[in-house]
Amino acid sequence: MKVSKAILGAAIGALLTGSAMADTIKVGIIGPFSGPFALQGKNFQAGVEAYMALNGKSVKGHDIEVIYRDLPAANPAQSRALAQELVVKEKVQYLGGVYFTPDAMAITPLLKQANTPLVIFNAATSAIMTQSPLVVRTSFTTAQTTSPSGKIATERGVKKVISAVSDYGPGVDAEAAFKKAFEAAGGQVVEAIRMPLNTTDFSPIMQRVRDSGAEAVFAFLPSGPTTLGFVKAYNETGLKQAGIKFFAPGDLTQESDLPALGDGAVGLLTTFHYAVSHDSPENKKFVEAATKAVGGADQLSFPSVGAYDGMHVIYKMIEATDGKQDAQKAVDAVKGLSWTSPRGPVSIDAETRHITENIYLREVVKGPDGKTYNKEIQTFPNQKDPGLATQ
Amino acid sequence: MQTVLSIAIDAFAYGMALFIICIGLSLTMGLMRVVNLAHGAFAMIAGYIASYAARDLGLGYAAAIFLAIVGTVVISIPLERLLYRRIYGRPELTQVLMTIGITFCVIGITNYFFGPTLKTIPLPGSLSQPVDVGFKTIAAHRLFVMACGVVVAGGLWYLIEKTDFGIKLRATVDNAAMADALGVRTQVVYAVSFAIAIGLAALGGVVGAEFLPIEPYYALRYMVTFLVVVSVGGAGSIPGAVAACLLLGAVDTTGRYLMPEFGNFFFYAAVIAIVCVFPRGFFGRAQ
Amino acid sequence: MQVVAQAQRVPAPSSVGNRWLRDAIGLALIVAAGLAGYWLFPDNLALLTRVIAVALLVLSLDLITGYCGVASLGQASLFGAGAYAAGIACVNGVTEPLTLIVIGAVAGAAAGLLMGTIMLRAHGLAQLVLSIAIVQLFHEAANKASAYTGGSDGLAGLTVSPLFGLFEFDLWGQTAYLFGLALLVVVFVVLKFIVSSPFGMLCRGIKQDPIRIRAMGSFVFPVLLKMFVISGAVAGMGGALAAISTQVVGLDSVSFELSANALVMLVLGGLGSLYGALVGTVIFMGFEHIVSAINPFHWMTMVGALLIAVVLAAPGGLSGVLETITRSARRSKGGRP
Amino acid sequence: MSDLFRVEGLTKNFGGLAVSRNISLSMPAGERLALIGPNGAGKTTFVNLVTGQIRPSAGRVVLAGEDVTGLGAVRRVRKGLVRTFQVTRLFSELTPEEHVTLTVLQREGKARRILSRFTGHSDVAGEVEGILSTLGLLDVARRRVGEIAYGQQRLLEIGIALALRPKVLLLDEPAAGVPSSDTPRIEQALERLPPSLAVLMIEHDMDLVFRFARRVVVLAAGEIIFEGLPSEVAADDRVREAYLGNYAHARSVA
Repeated sequence: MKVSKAILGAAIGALLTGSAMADTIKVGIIGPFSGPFALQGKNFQAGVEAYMALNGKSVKGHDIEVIYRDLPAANPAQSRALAQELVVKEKVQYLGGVYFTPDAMAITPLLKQANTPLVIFNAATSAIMTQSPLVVRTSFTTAQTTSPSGKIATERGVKKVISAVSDYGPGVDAEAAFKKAFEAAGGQVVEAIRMPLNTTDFSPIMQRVRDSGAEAVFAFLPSGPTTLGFVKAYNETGLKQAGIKFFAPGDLTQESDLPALGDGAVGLLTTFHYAVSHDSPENKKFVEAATKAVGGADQLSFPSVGAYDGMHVIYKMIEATDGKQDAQKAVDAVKGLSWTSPRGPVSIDAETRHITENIYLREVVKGPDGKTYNKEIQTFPNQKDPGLATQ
Repeated sequence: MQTVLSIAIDAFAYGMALFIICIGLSLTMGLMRVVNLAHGAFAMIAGYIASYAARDLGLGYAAAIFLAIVGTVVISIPLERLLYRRIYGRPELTQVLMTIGITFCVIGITNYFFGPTLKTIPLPGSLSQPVDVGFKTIAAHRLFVMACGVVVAGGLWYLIEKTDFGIKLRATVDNAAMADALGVRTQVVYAVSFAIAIGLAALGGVVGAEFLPIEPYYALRYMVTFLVVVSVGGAGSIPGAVAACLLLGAVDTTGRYLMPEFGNFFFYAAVIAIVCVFPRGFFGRAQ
Repeated sequence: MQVVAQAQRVPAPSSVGNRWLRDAIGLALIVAAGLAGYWLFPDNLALLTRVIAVALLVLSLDLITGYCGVASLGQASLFGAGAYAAGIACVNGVTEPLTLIVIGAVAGAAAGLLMGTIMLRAHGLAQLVLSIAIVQLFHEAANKASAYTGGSDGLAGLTVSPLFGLFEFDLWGQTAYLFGLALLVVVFVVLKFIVSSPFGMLCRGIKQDPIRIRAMGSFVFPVLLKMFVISGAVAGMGGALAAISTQVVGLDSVSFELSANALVMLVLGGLGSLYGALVGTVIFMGFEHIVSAINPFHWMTMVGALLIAVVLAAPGGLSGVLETITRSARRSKGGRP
Repeated sequence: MSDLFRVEGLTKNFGGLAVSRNISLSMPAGERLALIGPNGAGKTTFVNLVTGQIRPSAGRVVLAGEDVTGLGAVRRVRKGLVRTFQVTRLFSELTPEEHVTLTVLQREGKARRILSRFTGHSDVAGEVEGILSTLGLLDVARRRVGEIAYGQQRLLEIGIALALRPKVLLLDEPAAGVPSSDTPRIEQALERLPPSLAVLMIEHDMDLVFRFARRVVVLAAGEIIFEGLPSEVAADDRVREAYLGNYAHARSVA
């Protein structure tokens, strides 16, 4: 309901006042607010609202107004249409959000003409950053969150790993990043399986894992039913009992999926940039505010922190430009910016405009209340995106 | 050999889960001539009811299944009265439009009430343990699903071939006007078969939830799979549905084992091949 | 006209003349609506361009579903073939927009030939299932061939040169929209000719009774296949237009979802009428856009309710309602609508 | 080879059941032949065999000296072997004029042109008008077929067949279902058929048969049991036997 009010407000505001209210700066957020990924969009909104609740709704006297636009699934044509509408019709000075890579790709060609920076809250493919100098990203890349698992696996005495990823962009990225890191650390990927994206019955895959003779499985799948099916199959086919270890980026054990995964997830090791359980005063404040915004404690997960820090970057941009629309100046102002995020210390790499952050190794454990959560057990500080660093 | 057996048993379990969900759709499409794309939506409703019953009310698994079936059928009755009756005998595409509309509404409403997260139906301890069947470890609920599939197939066969109701049903399907003239109350037959179809969807949604997890987009995500399986088997045919589910389950499972990177290719190539050879499905009735 | 001139004894009025007049009015209405969109919603041109691209897809579906009776839930394979062909050509240096449209049309036509060859082997439900299988295979293929298509990340980096060397495809989307509108009008006129040509009549005959058409001495398969190729070309142009205007091609352009949406829009607007295809597309996408802007969380319920309401209130689709009205107005004249 | 059309030993078995047994008959140009027989005699199967809708188990179909047995239905139509249907197969949304125009265009090989106009070919229009006027359909030429009388629809069936310029025409019960008040119009149309055309008519209405046919063939249980002049039919013992076995039709024969 808040969303509709914001939009109505925006529409009425635009109609009534036009340029008279020059001191209201509009920010357009595109995300999946409906459809199968609605939860991620809700988390965007929660992150944004949490930031505004904690840091006020104005910068240097400029009121900030956020306009949300719904993009339920990866659909570049619709993404471009929404971005264009936000820029041309709603006159937003900043674009933010974007969950899927192709949607971001569709927006980047517009930015220069629109004189608008795009702050990506999620879309996690390295290549987006090279499409336009006006893109800043506050989330992560799959390569960035994956790479430490290579070292972790060897440290735990694992020499042979089978990788099983969903056959789509992020899956392929994860497979490549893990292989590179693991082989650099002296391990061997005995087999790399790419699985159909829409499968939910993974027992044949588990049979392959078993037959491969690997000591551990590295996995990457989209959140939701696929992850649930995979983890279930891992437990039910007895791989867990057989001592075959499980490594994955933290997308697999995101907090909103944990209740469904239940006890089956206990013991899984994942690497990620953020856990809701992260122990810091910044995070406590954030979780409190964001939980209020998202509506339920078990619905809060990583996209919210990307959105929270994204808003931080946008606030800093507004501060630097003092309300004037100058995309390049705004982006330049946040290059090298560093601050303490709910996820820990972070900074914007001046070169790549991508976030540099800690990656944590987490284990799923059962808390005193009987609920499972991601417990951070090891920190890999100041990780850059290896995908961009090589370019 | 061990691997072949493992794959076979996985394929069988998956095929049976598909069968339980799809056979209801096969009945509606074959017997009542309604392309009910909202079939998955009913399975999903059942899944939500079962999840609510088991997690929030703390009922047992059996009670949850029972409640889900009854609840879904009860929900379906007004829908049948108000909406489905208007599309019996109408062109297929009109039925598609209506049932997609129903699916959208169900998804939207479910999302509103239950939120967008995954819902699980906790299994009783006896079903959640891995069982060692000699050549591999298999989850007990998979055995349960297989058993359910066999019972459903057998029960339906008995109902249709051996009971009074079955005779009336077959007569109505062959020639509704003639059956009507012979004193069969075809409206009642339709209503009862619709209820049976929905009940089966509900059962399938709940016991198949371990294969096809319950979430708001369940109804759309698996809509195609259900439709394909039913058409390949031949709408309205129980042996056809069994054959299609087992064969496609086997192709899918084996494909995923042998060449997972081409998993969907196998499935849909098999569908094209089968449909080209058997344009009416395995056991489809002549038009 | 000559029929009328010679057949003096025919008492019915000249429906031929009426038909031309009506088509001219219809076309003028489309152009007027298109230009009205341009003036009234200058800030939503990207959305309107997308509507045009989808309208081409729905028109192409109408050709095989509405005019030939071949229902398809896989029409996006043709759309996607055009989009990817244009996209790949563009990335490899062919940047002239009209050329890209032609490339899209050719690719779509080729895909139509392939799809028709497979789908026409079956009938009814089996045919529908074949179409689903085909679009899923196209989708898989596009995902697999990520070296060419960008896979699930999408094919980005399309830089289209200015139209006629003058008009750039820019942020405001005026060029893209007017270009799309012109394309739509041209396609519409050509299709209007095609559906009222002898070939179009033959197709409508096949839709109603293929046995009768055979007894008239015409094969059915090649006629339908030809329509599939035409349909593919139209859908391919839609895809190419989407690629040009968005500068990205995503996997959604070969998805089952897009195919299903197209069929829904077509049935919503009314089968077997080119106007129906346009009306259905505009209403569905407009409704979706408005509702999802008002309430992103519940638009699906509303769209579902719209579909149900249409089935209950206007079984022949929305254009069917219009037709009933116009027909009852012209009932005494005995003209064929 | 004086016969325009000939079938030799045509046989069709469905499973073990023979529905057509060794049927042979021939027709010269200008022939007016009636094929009669009780229900279930295999008349429609015979038409389907001749026109190529179904394949014979044995036997040949010869048209103008050419063996067409291996050809499909469409090619036989193009060679001049044309049929009408027992139950009208028309397009309810189209007008009679459009039906005949489409047929003429199809015959001329112009029906698959995508950018030519449907109307406006003066020669075609003239021919269409000629056909419709012969059949007395001009005043309904622009009405939708769904709205015109059944008798007129039957006439249109014949019109479509004529538009194909057949050499051999098979009329499958042209008067079936037509109210008796309309049968004279059908009769009239049949009388006006081009004289050179070989016509084979299947019909139940014996009045029509006697007026139309110069020769009658009786089919029973898939076999020809009688071939001769109309005046001789009623007197034939085998025919009587075949029909009396089926009492309902006995009176119309007698």
